[in-house]
Amino acid sequence: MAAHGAAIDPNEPVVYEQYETIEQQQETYLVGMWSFLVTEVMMFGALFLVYSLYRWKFRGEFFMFHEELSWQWGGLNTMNLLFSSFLMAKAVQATQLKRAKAQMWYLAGTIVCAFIFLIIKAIEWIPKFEHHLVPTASFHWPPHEPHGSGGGSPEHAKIFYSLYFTMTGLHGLHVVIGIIAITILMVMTKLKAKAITDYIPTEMVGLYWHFVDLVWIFLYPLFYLIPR
Amino acid sequence: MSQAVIGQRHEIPDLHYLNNGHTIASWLLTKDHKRIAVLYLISVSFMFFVGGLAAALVRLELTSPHGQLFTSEQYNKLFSAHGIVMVFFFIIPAVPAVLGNFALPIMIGAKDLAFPRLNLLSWYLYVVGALIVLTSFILGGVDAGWTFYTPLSSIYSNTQISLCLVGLFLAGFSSIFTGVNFIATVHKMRAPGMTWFKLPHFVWANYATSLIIVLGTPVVAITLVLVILERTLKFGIFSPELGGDPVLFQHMFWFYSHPAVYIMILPAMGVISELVSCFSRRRLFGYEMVAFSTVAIAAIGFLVWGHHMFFSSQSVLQGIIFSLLTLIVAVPSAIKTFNWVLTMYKGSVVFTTPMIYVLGFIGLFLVGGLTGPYLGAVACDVHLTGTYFVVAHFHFIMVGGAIMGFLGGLHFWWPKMFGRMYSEFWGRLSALVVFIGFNFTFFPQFILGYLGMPRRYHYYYFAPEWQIYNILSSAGASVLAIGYLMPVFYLTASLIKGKPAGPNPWGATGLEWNKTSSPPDTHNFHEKIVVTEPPYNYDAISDNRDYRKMWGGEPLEWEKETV
Amino acid sequence: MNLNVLKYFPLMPEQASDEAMSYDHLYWFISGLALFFGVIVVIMTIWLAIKYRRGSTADRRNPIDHHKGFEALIVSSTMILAMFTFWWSMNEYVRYRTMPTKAKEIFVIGKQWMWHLQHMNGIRENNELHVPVDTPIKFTMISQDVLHAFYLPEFRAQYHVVPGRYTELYIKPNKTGRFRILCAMHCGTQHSEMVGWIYVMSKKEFAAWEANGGNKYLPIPTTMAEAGKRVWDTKGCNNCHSGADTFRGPSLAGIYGTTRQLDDGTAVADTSYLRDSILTPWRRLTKGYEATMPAYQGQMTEEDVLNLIEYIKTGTNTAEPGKLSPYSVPSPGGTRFGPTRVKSATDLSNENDSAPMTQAEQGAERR
Amino acid sequence: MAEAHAEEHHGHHVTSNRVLNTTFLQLFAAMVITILAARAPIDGPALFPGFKDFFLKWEYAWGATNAIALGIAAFKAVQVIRFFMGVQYASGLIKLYAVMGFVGFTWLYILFWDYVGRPWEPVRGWETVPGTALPRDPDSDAGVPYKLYPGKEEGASAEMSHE
Repeated sequence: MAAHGAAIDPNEPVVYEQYETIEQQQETYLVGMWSFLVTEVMMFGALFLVYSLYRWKFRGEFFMFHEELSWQWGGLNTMNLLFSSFLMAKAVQATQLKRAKAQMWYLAGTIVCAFIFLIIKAIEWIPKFEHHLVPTASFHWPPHEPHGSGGGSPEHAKIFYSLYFTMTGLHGLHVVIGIIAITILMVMTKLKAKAITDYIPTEMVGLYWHFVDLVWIFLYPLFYLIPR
Repeated sequence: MSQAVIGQRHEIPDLHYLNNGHTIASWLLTKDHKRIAVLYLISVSFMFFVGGLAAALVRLELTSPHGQLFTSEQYNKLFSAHGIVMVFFFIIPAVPAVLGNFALPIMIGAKDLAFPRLNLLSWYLYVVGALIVLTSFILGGVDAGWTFYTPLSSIYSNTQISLCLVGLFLAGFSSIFTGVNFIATVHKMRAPGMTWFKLPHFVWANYATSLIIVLGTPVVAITLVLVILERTLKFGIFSPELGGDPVLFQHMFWFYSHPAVYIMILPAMGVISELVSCFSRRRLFGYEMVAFSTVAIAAIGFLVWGHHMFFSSQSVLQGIIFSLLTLIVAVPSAIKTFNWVLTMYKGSVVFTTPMIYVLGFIGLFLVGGLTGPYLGAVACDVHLTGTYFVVAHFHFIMVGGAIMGFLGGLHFWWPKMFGRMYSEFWGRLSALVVFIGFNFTFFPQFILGYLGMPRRYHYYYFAPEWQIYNILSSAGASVLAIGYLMPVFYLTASLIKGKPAGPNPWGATGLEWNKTSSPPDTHNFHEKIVVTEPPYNYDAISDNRDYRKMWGGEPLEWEKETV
Repeated sequence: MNLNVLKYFPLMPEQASDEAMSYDHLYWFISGLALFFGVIVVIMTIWLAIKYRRGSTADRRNPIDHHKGFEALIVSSTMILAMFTFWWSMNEYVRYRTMPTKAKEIFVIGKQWMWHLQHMNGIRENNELHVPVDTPIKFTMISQDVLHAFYLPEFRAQYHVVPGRYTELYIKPNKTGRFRILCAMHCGTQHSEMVGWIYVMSKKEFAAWEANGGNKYLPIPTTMAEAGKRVWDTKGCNNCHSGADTFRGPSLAGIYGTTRQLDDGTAVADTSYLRDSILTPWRRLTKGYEATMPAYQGQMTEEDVLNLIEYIKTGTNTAEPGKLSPYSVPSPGGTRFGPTRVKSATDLSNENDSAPMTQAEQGAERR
Repeated sequence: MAEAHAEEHHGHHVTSNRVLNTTFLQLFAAMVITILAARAPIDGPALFPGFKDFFLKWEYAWGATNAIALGIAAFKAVQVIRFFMGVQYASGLIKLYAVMGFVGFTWLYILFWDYVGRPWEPVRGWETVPGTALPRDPDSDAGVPYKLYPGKEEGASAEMSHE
């Protein structure tokens, strides 16, 4: 995509040919990203709806099911994500101030946090495969070594764990996509790719990453902290 | 045949978007919204004929109460294929992705859509989704209908549903990206002076549609993912065996799929607003009211999904609420219809091919719209839900409305897209054939529905009195098929033999007609666009306030060449 | 002009209950509204298009492009009519969804692809239902597998039959006769064959039918085979195992002693095979058929089973060709089977022992 | 709606360090409060033992602590959207789209009317009927063969009281 004019000033952001001004371009990208985030909100929203419906329907039982989840690990992950979100916000700020080095460090920090998140997720998930708590055909409830009372109906437990794995799984998928996006962003920034001439790409990846954080902010109390 | 040339002879410009690059890569990697529209046109038409073939076989099978051609299994796969292909791969993308992609940026004075690469990506997602779905048909088909009701789709059916749903998921993202693109474009890319109330209605309609897509499609996407998980990994969300609620699937499915009906019809309505105004040489009657009704339909569309489920054991309370909201949709629909009709008042109506499609649209949409209250009034729905009455109703809206709008728009913008005129005779003829064939096909189905024939029935040997209407319907379908095949030939022929159209063959207003050549340049405009005129400013062109000038009639640009 | 031809173009199904009549009133009211608006718009369109066609000499001075009063008229009139329609239909709907307190209860089980209907006194029918006239009848419905819709077009009644959850529906027939039961929700392969008949009888006839254990035409059984025929009829075996192999089930005519081709091998249709096939049919499926037959384990006494087998042995357990039992769904004849199914099924029963024997032959052979 | 091309300069806003740090600390504090609130036995019956029956009868009791947890989560979400995502300083259009998703999401909740309304009807519905779909015994009043699970008394009673 060619930029306006013959001489490209490497310090000036590129205005793509379909835009008139840089402000228009930046605002358009933000509007596009936000309307995409509307989509994401609705996608998770539908799952939250299913969750709240079943939670309401089986409210007596969901407490017993959630006792098998570890609120400590979940809490650690929440902090971790909040911190990564904070780093991401700093990265965007650094980009806006054209502090390239700080930007890279903050982005790297975000990726590290994302990997920590996935590792903790794996620590949580893998035992559940062994304990037949993954809602496939081999699902079994009550668990062999229950942490909680192990009560409640096996069928409803399967619904709970279906929701748990679907929602955290979809969220995990978003984390993975986020890692890929941040990596690409870092590489392209490092290579001084033509597409990365202003703060907008970082801002958009940042918006996405904050959204991932946002989802987890709700997932954590809903799955790990069900009050009696 | 002596022809006196009195008008200006038009030439096709030397360089335009079609011949700016001839390699295959220049097409498959294009970022030009117009080229992507052409790619969409080809792929969407292909899917239309795939779906049409399935429909033809279904109609053929139903001529006999004993179903002589196929087994029930094959029949179920046929109607499912018809529904899936037509809904997800034809009607939903047809108008926005073909006509919208082509015309929307030009209409608002933009050089391209906001995100050209995203636009190309959404075409690729469409193609990959379509290929996956077609693969699933080849590998064994899908027999749960396009609605995929659980638990039939999630547990009991043993066909290629998971694969098909993956394809639909991708197609869903294709339309989400188109929607995102349109939203950003309409908000931020308008030319100076192009205020909201100077937007052509086609842009309004596509904007409202994009909002629906962005809000609704992800819901159905995730619902389909849940069904895939339930099929493949034996998760349980909708499974009644676990105490889950199969009706919940319907809620989530229709939360998108009812607004999806408006995704199909709203852009077509936008096309009709353009066309009726152009060929009546009048400003659209009640511009603001039509714009508001567009937005109102989009908004109310999200609040009425429950009317698909009046008798699917949702609560009486919910039934009543949804019935009330559904009947309110009658108001904006009535506003639109009356305003289209009144646009002709004191105008100068030219019966070109697009105008015949408009009149056909008004007639068919009228029938489709007026049979809405039968199904929206909750008690009246009891006998009709799940029968051919519903089938007839939504075909009148989706085929009679959306496809008439699509074909009308295609004929309207064809000279702009390819720079050449098609044969007006064949165009008018095919519009008439489509209209007649359509009525013959679907009107008997209203009676069938009232007689109690449930939809998706393969045999009806226990009710021989249904046969006569089925035969009528099938006969009409063959006429309809001819009507749909005709444009393939004369439109293709026009690409080679059609006479050059000139920038504005219809004498229409709007940036795409007055500021670009036909076909347009790759960057659409040669000048900087500043909009000063109100939309549909036909009074200024034809000066039909001076009624005496109108008596002789004012030939359109393309007619001027020969007398 | 001969108006007789119109009888081939029926416009509405019979009205078999008062509810059907009041439904039709609503239907015609909405039709009237639709016709009214439709005619207005069509006349306006045609009139305007012709009057203002290009080149006409119509007066085009003082054109207008908006008219607030007109828009207000459209909005208010549509709104008022829509709300009136809503009010009417809501009343109907609430009345329709309010179950009568004193009603004859029938339990409906939807299943791929048949209806089981059970009376309170234990009489059980498949795909057919006998009810008395002028009595409110309440259906309590549930599905065993997928969604179905219990649809009675002549009564303008329909409701979904949902797995895991009871739903209700009521009708009050006001005339005797035979009416349809349809499934209006796509439920899989044989969706269109999930049909049955509802027989509305006079109260007296119904009482007699009920007293006879569900089949008033049966004399008191004297032989085991006759007792077996009675079981055959009351259980509605004939609905699926009619004279020919249909989608629903293979013909059982003359099955005894033949070699049956099963999904996994073959088996001789001896007494124990027949017993197994009645009580636990999924164990030994005839080739090409799915496990759609309900299991009668626990539904029949051993005596019933013995009698039934004895009746099947006689080989007369089929409706005479062309003259079906009045209580069975007419079978479609032999032209429409899928290729694999036809072959395997006909090979099985007809090659070995030719055509089903007539009663006379049967008698002769027995002697 | 603003013109497509506002001529004045829209410089992007750079969020200050102070705002980012404060927001992060707020989020962190909010999270700790959530955990404490959830782990502490502060639901209705525990706080007001005298009204235990009232809380058991009124199902809203279970929602009290949920409301706290979700309220805090909502607060956190709003802070993230406002400061981390920069909506606080963005144009009206961005604000509109930032809100739109959440508004659309609440529309979905209309379908709760269905589930709220179902128990008002005579048919008892939506219970698990494991294994069988046979009609209930019409003579018995209880009707539905409801399966009680070991250790499920509480859940079961909530379920039944709700019908």
